[in-house]
Amino acid sequence: MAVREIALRINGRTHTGRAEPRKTLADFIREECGLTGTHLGCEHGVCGACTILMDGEAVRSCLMFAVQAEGAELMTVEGLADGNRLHPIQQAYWEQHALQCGFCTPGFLMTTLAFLRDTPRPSEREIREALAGNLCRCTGYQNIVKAVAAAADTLASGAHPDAWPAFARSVAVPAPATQPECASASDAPNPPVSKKTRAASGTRRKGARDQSRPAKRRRS
Amino acid sequence: MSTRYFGARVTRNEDPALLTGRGLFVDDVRLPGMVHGAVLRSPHAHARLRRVDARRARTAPGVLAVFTHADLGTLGDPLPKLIPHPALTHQKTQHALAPDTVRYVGEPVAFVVAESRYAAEDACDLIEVDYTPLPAAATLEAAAAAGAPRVHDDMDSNICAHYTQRVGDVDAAFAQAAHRFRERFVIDRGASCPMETRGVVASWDARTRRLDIWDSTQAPIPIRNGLAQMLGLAEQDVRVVAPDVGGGFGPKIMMFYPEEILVPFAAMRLGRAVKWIEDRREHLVATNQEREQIHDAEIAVDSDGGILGVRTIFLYDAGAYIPYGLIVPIVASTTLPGPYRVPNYHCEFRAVFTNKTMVSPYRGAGRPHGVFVMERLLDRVARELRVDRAEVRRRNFIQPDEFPYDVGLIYQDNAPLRYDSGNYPACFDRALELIDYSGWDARQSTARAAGRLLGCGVACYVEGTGIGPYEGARITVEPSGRVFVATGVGTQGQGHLTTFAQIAADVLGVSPRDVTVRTGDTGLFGWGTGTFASRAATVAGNAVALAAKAVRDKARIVAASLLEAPPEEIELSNGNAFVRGVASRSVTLGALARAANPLRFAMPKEWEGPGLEAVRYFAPSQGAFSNGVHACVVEVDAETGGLTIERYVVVHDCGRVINPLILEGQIQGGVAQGLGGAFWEKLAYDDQAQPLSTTFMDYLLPTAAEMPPLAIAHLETPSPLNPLGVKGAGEAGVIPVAAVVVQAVEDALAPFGIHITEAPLSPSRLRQLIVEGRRSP
Amino acid sequence: MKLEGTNTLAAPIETVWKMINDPDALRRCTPGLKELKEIEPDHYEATLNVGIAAVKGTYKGTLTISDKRAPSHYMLVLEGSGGTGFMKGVGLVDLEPQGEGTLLKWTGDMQIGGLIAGVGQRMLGGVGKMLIGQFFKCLEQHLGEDV
Amino acid sequence: MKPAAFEYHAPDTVEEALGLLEAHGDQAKVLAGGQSLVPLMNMRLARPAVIVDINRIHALDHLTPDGDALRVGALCRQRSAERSAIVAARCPLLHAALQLVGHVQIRNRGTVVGSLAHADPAAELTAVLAALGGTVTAVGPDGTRTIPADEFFVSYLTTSLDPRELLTEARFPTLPEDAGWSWMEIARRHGDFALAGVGVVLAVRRGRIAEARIGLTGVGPTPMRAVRTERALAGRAPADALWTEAADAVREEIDPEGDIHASAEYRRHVAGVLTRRALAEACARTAKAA
Repeated sequence: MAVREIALRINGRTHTGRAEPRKTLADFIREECGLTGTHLGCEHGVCGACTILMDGEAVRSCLMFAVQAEGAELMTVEGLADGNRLHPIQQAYWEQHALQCGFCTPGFLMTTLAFLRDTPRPSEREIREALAGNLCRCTGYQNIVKAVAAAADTLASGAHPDAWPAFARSVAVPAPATQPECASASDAPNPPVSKKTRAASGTRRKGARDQSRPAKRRRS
Repeated sequence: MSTRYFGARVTRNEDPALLTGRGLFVDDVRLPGMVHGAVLRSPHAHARLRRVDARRARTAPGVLAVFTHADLGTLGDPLPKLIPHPALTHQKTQHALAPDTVRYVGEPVAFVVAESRYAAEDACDLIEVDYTPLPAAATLEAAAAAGAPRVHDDMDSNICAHYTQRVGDVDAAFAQAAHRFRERFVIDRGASCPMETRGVVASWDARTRRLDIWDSTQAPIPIRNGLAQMLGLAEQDVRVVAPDVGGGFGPKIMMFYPEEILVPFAAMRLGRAVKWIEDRREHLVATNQEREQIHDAEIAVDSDGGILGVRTIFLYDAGAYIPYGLIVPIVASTTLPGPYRVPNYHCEFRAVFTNKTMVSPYRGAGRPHGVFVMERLLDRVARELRVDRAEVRRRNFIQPDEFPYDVGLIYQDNAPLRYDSGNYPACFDRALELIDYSGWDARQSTARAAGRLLGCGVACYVEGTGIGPYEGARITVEPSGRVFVATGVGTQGQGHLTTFAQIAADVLGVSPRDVTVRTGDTGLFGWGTGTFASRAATVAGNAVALAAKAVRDKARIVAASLLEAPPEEIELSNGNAFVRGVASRSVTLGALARAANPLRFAMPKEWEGPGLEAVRYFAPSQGAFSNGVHACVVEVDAETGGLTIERYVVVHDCGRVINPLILEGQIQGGVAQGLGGAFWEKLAYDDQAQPLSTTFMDYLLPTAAEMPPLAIAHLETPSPLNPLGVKGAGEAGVIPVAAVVVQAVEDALAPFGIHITEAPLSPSRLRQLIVEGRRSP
Repeated sequence: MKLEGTNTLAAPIETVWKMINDPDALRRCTPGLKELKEIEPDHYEATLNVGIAAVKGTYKGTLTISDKRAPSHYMLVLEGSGGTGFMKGVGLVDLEPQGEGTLLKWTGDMQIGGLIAGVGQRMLGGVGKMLIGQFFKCLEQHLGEDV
Repeated sequence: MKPAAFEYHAPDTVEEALGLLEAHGDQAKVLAGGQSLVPLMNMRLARPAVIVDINRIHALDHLTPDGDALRVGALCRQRSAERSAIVAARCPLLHAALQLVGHVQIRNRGTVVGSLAHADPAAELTAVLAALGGTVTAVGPDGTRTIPADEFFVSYLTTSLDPRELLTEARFPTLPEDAGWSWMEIARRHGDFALAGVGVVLAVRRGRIAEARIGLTGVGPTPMRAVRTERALAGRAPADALWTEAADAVREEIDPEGDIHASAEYRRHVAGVLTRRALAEACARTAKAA
């Protein structure tokens, strides 16, 4: 079968491996890139354990093929903490006892990251609906909801300007906290949104880590 | 002993790794040259295997081997009978691979090993199997009936066990009772669905003849012992590790699932590390399920609603085989009386084979059934006698001064069912207070006037926990001063790495952060049975406490010689040993550990052995009995059958609480699973026993959007049965949920006069009940 | 899964009877039928590729006609198995004259097992009906052309 | 649960894509968001020999107001449409339905047009297109054609699209300024496929119903418009009694199937309930609009 070289940008680093086109993004991230924090709980797009960020948006990595992700900026749970310093969202999950077996947790964390970027001051209802695409069998969700609310407070305090690494920034939504629920630039006719705002988001942040430079779309 | 950490809301030691993607689950294990397995499973609920032709599959690209029953030798014999019972007359177990007959959809037929899981699944498609379909025993009732298709043709029916327990004289009690009420209760199938499915990795070293296994099991030690025996290896040469396990809830303890044999077998045969990870569709047919029971129950009460007798005769769906024995129906029978005085009691069940996935304990393990029956019977009594449902319960509670209370039955651990301690009325009153029961009637009628249908439910339970036989722990203080605790019970998210650390930390005067707890690795601790029946904290927790005390005593003896003071004057705190009252005369725990392991000169006889290390075991004479009360308020949309759970409260007594944070988490998770089983989760099968809900699109786990806010309160009635005074809490959350939700829904729909005797419910089913309720006069 | 229905066909009962016993008609009208090889009268080897849109499975099996009571009744059994599971359809067909035409009553019992049953339940019933509907619609057309 | 092997192509232009579809016919499957297709492939229910991934055809990634309609390109993600101010303002029915399509992770990847092409009988967007009387644009070997919703949806997961054709966009007519609207559905859980769903557009002029559009999902092989009910409403004066009448009319008009989650009777019943509630809500909104 047609095995090919695939290069992915994950957490600001380039990972390369060889795989058939049918290899799912989740399997590639786990097996070829050795990033096993992204888990597989159902492989049909319901449980959310494999949630990662692609160009800043939460997606199911079990419902994509690795070859499709070439040229995109990916972020997995491994990209969340800064060395040994937990991300405020991870810290909140810890303090609120928002995980038990921890298998679903990476997916919840990535969903939370994108959610709080787009909805900095969520209501409990908004939190519960934002989390409804991730299944947890241990916690009954109560402490996860508390953790997301707590993380929202911490982040809103502005104490963590670097809470969204470059590869966690949406190409569809300009700045995080500054402009919560903005209209998608995709109202404009083609040429496509993604490129425009990608360029924008690339230049906007001076001094951001070099990964913040927009990734050029590679041909596959 | 000081209780600085015992009882505190200590955040968990296990979390930093899990939060940063550095956990190690079985699927994260990677070994050089590792290859991947896939299981070909029967699409038929019942069929003869005429032919399994794997020739094409064996030559497919990337395929190393395809194994069928013929290849297994003695490993192809029926799998072990786990827990025998005199009443279990036909304890059928399955084979690792089916030899000639398949008896449920999902039964393994062949095992493929290939370079990738993708290639292995390709090869499964190439295996040609000729089946001759046989009639299936699809429903519990039909399977139990005379003339039903027989799941095992060497039996003359599908009944594999018939067991009765009696207390007092039930017939006499019913004869003289003022009122008798009879009901039929049906509880359907559910699945535990941990987010991590099952998985096994095996690696065989032919030179050292050592077998290493990673298995997402709740019982690594029995797995090791069983495998060593089956494979003819020394137990010391087989290491089974249950690393981070992504939820268990019961079905991850089986001894043995076929794959737990097939993967090691393949690894030894091929000389390659082999990994098999169950996918979700497999999980919903090949991992044990639970919950299906049909009870014909009857209650006899006096004119005040005082219980005179209860009788239940029920059918228990065992699935196609019954390796795990009669635990679930026995637990259902013995949980039924709950916190109430039931002077005369008759429980009788038949365990029935059906052509469905096997049944073994899933969180609750029969307790939800017993509680559902008892609480629904009491609701019926309240309605018929026009007595408030809370009052009926209050009148029948066992009182605080009646402990120990002998129920008169034999429990699942073969010991008499004797409640050790509790305060049932206090628990009940606290729950009514939290749900504002006194103001309920007013609130309900106001809501009804406004066209809203609100309902309230309240249900009680007693949970048998902390049964034997034993668990143990080894505690070692390293020269660094760090404390290591090794124990045999595995952990699947319950927070043992933290609760056990708290227990040890208090005794040794260190912080829980300085205590590393290692569980589930037979290489580190080889004695124990497993994590089940809410027993880890009680049984292993007390073993940890005993071992810690032994280490403390040794530390005092060693410190005494270094600090020139009598041992009894040595105290441990902040990682130091010091002479009472003279903080300056101190030595660190690490220094003691080094001193206790001298390189030269004679070692004092009273040290007994080197190092600061001790191993201790705890073996309870019987289980400890937790109890609790759940109450909830629901709103039902009568037009759509939609259900909103507005508020849910739990008042719970599991003796002394080690860590409220973790305990509440256990209860919250249990309630969510209970609510799933009450309204969302149902394993549907068609009339040929074909499973119809083998994806998460059709098997509906509740999400954050469905779950209600939960209020939890604790009472602490210590158990006299163990030094820590603790009881188990693992299953508490799930037990009365179906009972309490159904009661609340019935209460909300009272204007339609409907009567609910089943779980789970659904919007569609509720509408049907409403329509029927309207029709019936 | 039990299904049933009736169709009114614009032809005399003998013609209809002849047609529903005609291998060509069965070949043309059985949904997804790729191959129909007559082993002996009323007994065929069949290869089907049935399903909807991208969700199709190939089934190898047999088609048999039995319990014949010309010109008014027979039983048709279609069995097959393949990668996505197995299927067995048993159809009872009864014809009775209705004016110029013929009333065709059928009752079917469809068993579907394996993968497709486990994950496709939401649409299975509807799709089953649809396929059987196609079968009889096709017969009608066929009839139209013959008459 | 791993997909079977396939040949993978990721063309950059519509022309390349059409060439591939022409070459491979029904052996090929178009991959856009993949949120419906890939699960089927992972389960090996779908085993396309060839995948034509259109995600690199950036020309299809647009959402464009065009007179009295919104043109939604085949690569426009559901989430972009959901976030779009213009969709919210001019096609609120679509905006409301979008929020109930799966979960945010699904909508971030799933496309509006892909959902139409997949034609799930319980999907939201198909019913919106039906209710609004929208169209889809298909490009194929014989050129471009515009297909009205009621001709596009044929049956379960089945459309009138030819295997060699590519859907390039969908047109969702915008609502009249004074129209009210409502989307209502019942699902077992938040984000699940609807057991039944109803989209309503209502225009009331001079106290009479000038226009009523009712699109339903989950109650048949395809999304459907309750045409007879719509006709029965036209020219009548809005009133609760009328909505109840409409509910019964809709129950007459549909023929739902049952499954393990809900009986056919249930679906028929709640379709009526939802219709009544949606009409009432839409009517209230017309009041606001006016």
